Amino acid sequence: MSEVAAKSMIGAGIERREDDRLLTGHGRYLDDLELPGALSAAFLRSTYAHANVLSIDADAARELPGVVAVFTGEDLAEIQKPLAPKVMHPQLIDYPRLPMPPKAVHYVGEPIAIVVAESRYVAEDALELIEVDYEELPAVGSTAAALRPGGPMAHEGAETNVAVKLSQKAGDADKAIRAAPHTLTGEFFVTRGGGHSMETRAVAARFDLTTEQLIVWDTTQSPHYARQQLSVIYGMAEDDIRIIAPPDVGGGFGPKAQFYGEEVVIPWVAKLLERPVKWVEDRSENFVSAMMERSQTHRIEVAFDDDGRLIAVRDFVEHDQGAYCAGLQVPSITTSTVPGPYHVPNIYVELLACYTNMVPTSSVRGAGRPQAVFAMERMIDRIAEYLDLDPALVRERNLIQADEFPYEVGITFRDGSPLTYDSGDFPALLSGTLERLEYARTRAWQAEQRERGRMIGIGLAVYVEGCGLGPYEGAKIRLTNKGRILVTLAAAGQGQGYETVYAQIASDALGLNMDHIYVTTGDTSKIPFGQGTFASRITATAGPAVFQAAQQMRERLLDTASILLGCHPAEISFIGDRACRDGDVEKSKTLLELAQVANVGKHGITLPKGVQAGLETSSYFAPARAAYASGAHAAVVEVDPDTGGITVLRYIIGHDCGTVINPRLVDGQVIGGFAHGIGNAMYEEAAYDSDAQPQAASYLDYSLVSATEVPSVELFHIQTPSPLNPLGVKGAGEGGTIPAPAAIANAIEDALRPLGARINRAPVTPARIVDAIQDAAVVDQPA
Amino acid sequence: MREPKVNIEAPGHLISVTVNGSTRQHVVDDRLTLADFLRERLRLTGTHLGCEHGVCGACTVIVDGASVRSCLMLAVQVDGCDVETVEGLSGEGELNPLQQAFKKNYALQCGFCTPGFLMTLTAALREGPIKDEAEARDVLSGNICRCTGYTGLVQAVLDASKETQA
Amino acid sequence: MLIENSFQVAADPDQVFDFLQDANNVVACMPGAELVEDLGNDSYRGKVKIKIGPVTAAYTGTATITQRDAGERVAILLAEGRDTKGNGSAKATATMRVSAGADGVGSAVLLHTDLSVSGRLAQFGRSVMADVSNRMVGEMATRVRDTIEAAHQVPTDSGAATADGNPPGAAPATTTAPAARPPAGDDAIKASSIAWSVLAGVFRRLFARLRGRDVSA
Amino acid sequence: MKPGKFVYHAPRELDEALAMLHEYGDEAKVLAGGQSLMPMLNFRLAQIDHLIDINRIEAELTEINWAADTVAIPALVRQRHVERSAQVAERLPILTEALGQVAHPQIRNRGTICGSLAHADPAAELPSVMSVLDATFTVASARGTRTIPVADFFQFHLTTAMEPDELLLRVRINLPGPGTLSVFREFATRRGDFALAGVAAQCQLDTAGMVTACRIAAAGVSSTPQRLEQVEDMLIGQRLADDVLRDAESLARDAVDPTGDIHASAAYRKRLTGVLLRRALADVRTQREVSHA
Repeated sequence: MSEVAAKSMIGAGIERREDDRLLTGHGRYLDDLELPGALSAAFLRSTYAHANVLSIDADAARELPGVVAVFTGEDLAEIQKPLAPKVMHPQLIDYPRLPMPPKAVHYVGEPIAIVVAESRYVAEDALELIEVDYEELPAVGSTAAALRPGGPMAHEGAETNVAVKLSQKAGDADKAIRAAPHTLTGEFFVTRGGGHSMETRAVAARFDLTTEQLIVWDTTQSPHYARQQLSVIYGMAEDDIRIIAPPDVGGGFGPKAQFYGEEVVIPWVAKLLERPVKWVEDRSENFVSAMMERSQTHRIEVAFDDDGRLIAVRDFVEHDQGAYCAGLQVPSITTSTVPGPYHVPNIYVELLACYTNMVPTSSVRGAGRPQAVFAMERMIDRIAEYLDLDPALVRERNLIQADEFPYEVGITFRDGSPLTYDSGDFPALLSGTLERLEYARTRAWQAEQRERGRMIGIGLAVYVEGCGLGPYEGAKIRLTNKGRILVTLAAAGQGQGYETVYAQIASDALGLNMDHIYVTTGDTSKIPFGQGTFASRITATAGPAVFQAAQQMRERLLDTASILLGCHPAEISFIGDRACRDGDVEKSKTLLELAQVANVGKHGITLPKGVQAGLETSSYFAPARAAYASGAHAAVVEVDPDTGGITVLRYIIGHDCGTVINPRLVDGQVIGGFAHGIGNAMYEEAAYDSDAQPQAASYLDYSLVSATEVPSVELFHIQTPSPLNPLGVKGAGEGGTIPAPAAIANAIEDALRPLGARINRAPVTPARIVDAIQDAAVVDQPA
Repeated sequence: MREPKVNIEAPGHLISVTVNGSTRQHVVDDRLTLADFLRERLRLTGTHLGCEHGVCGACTVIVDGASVRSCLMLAVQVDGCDVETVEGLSGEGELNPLQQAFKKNYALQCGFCTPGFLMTLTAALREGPIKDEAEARDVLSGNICRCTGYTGLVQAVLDASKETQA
Repeated sequence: MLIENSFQVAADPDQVFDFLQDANNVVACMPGAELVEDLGNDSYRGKVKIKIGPVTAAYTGTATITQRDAGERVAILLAEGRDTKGNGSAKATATMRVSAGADGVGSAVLLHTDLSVSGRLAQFGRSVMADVSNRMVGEMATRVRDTIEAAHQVPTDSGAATADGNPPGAAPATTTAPAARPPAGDDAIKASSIAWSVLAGVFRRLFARLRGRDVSA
Repeated sequence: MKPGKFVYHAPRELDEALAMLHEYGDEAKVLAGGQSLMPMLNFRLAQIDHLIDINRIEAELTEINWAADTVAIPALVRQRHVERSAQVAERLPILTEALGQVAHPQIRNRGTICGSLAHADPAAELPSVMSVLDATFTVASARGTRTIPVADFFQFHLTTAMEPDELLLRVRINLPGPGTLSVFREFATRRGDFALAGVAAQCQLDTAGMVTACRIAAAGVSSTPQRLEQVEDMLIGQRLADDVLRDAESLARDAVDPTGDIHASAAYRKRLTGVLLRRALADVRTQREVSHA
């Protein structure tokens, strides 16, 4: 234990507190919980993408020994209430997403019955005995099919598959495009992809008959949101529902931030059966029921002058909302991400969110941003090609400059505030990236290699990421009766190292060594209000909340100690766990002693004069608006034109997330996000066929990247602190992901430039590269 | 013409297996997987199930010295075998050199895949040193991590290799 | 998924068309398939078992001849079936057209099948399913030809497979499907499908009782 | 993803296993390494009533048997064991090379050579390698044993010439003579994945560098491994010059008729087969240059 109070833990790359238990097999994930007498649940899921459910015969399943109960949607009619979209729009045509719909199914994987049994093995046996009589209906397997005139409707009786049209406007893009000296159009498609946390979703619940309280363990990223939803659906008081996100959750990446039917059904069934019930989604289910994202088509037009300066951007987007609208956060973020780090005087973005008969979509690491960046950054490269300019130069000419902040883009962000970049230095990010790449030399080397027949390409992508969203996040700090500082967060972690990071922040604000501070998260009974971990928001919301609550706690501790030591608070400082007068350990009170006085007290005895009872503080931090992180990526790739094989030779990331609390953890977030981005760029594709049947429902068909696919990354940070919070922090979890598909696709198209092959789709796979080369060859042939 | 054969009565199988050095005897059902046996029956919950089809590697354990997917073996198959799981890696509460290398290099975030990586690497490092980054990536390629991007893992392998071969 | 298949039969087109009009005949030629019940109105209840190595799927359902035109010798069959373990379904629309064979000798049969599969088999290896469907149709075509030719005892020059001494079912000479497998495999499919010859519901309950005696794991 | 119910059997004697197979036939499956069967059971794609685990059979099924000019790999030899065998690397380098590309070490630690062959996945590495090695398969049943040449063994996706009551006892390979050169080339999306296409080639070259014998097989482009006989015929009597390689490439491309899927179009797989063959033959040429250097 250090004898000197830490000076600054913010910025220190210290080891994580979580690691010892995780490295020894003593993590506490949901499926590890001891729940004596717990039953196992399994869901029967629709095998049709769109069908009416005429009848369900579960008699045989109920008779199977070991089966405790089988419920269909109709059996649980009382909880068949719509799971509301998280982000709404007044014009949204909404179809109720029911926990377990009794009448009709709208995607393969939608739950229609639940078996509760003594073991998961038996529960799965019983699923095979349930007979469902479906009336198959035509299904919508893509946004193109959704928008095809006269095509099938994802919901019976609908007049359109368009859920809502969102648009953004600044200036007059139509007029500017008409008048511009040059315009280019492009059409880009990004396919569906998933979160694929290594731990799947899971819910366990127990109804306490004595207190009539429902305890729900849930791998959710948003425990308070889940509680609020359950309270509405069950008609129970929030205080009678306790949601606990287990101490260890095996990754989230977005899908676990959503609210699902299973989360409604499991606790209710536990209540009905008066037995604990546990459901752990298996990977098969995860493939067809956890929300996905990404699928968008962009038809983008850019107008620019002779120097490549942007005059206008007009982008028409088709967004795959899936079978139901779980929220409009993703399409909304897409529309505001298009202009990126550039001066764009005239902007028009129009997005059609379309219903399809596929798993509903919602945020997955990156959340609507990678698609917008893909469209915009690809067009910047096309402008450079058209004008025969260097793509780095075109970017430089268009970047918003460091002295222009706060910068108003002229459109609106998804948090409802005007899209206003708070801080940043985009030119420094780009030039830093180019410097590390030794850009001029690399371009020369590329040309030289091209002469020798090697297809080398360089791709750049610059982006701005809205993050740190509101409305607020909270923290409570208490001096425990054992003399330790307990920081309680509403947010639930999924492996980001909250126990370490928030102790670091609290340590700085308290002026106390981290050894005396510990952190708990994700339990609605420990802190009344919270929002959840999503949109790279926690550091920028919970961070300041912890910081402020810790500052208050420091004052309280100093006040208490100064009264007991008979001095002014300013004379107190901490040495170890001692509050010392004038730095003298002989004249000090330990934290335990302070707790004894102010918290424990002496039974019936008046507190010392001036001492305030109860050393507890709390703070809820509500940012004025979103913060904006930013970054620049550069990729150098080699393409084998024969096989389409792609080798990433170098990858450089310049990243700015404001103040860095723990550089090691931020690096981990960025590089981890980058691996996901590499997956989106070259591997991951949640393919569906035209009947909306999933085609990639196992890891044999859905390619997650392993260590051999992820290249080494050269990462650097610049720090432009956000003025929107006292720590100056922004989000870090998605910046590695967002521009990676764009940078890789730009690099591949650059490599193929002598062949004129076009890359218009992510992921870029070897087969698509070779097919694109063939297409280019056909086009080039004289008529 | 034959009636379909179905399980008339499954009496279960008595198995005796050494797990992390101690011998355990259990009656197991025919179809119980090794992973579920370790997790549910022995309550060694450090072995995780990530995909149950042999791709993600989270359930990797060591059986008779070889790293294997415990989701692709039956409990009854390890009768008489020596099984090692993540819980057996460090005695006396001290992290072993491999575990320390993981911690030092930030080779884990959510920790769910970590036990599988540790067991894969434990078996691999017993066979000899892992010399360079390419070899490290190859050894790691049978396990999936969704959080770290593998950079820390690669460094941890190289560090641990140096440490254990020293 | 579209499967196109054509084959020559050394028999008169009307005879061939008549043969194909009888569902019993068709089903007898389809590997792993059997009729369970005649529902009247050209509608039948039946089952099909598919076995690809360890992967098995059994479908029960109905087949209906939805359209027939004796003049044009065209018939359309709609078959819909559900996996007996609830793991999905299959639906096929098969259009059969019988015309005079090349040079006016025998008949040419054109089979156009539109198959859609849902559920687990659809999710695992659509391309394998395409090969399997092709193979099934190809095998059926071979058997149809062999059966008709055997019945009409016409020595054939188009039915090379039966003429060259290969066992029936092997190497159909003129179908576009991949080579069918020798009789061992066919028998395996058949044996299994016979074993499944109990009405689905009854079977399931029996299954449940037998399997359910021991609850463990 | 828990397997359906089955009765597990662990016979100690081969005869016992064969008797069980005889009794249960189609309702039984043999469990060797289980690395293909177990995922299918977990997905409930495969549902069986009897699982016959041959790992406890005390007969000599775990050792590679070397003879003067043949080698036999019995049913329980793990892939990892073969991969690491110095003798295999020396006498059958193509097998070592191909095994290094089969999934991942954890899978190869359990997976057996014979199990992979009996599983007969046409996209897998080993069936095409056995095709060029002209392997013979010894299958046993209560009715006796018989041998099946590789050309007849693989019948369709996951389907072999084995009857339901038969077990693949061993695969026997004639050891290539001196001067035989071989290559296995595949292209997969990720390390350890099933290949989008693969090519196994084995050639004998005379002192002048002329091809005197050769066998070539493609993986992943048909419902079985596909011998490319047209290419073999063309190569005989030729030197492996660049134009010959290009001819071989285009012949191979035209010889295969793969199915397109979500991973790659049929056209791509055709091209890839040609490219892989050209590169395999170039490797053969390089091997020869090295050995004659």
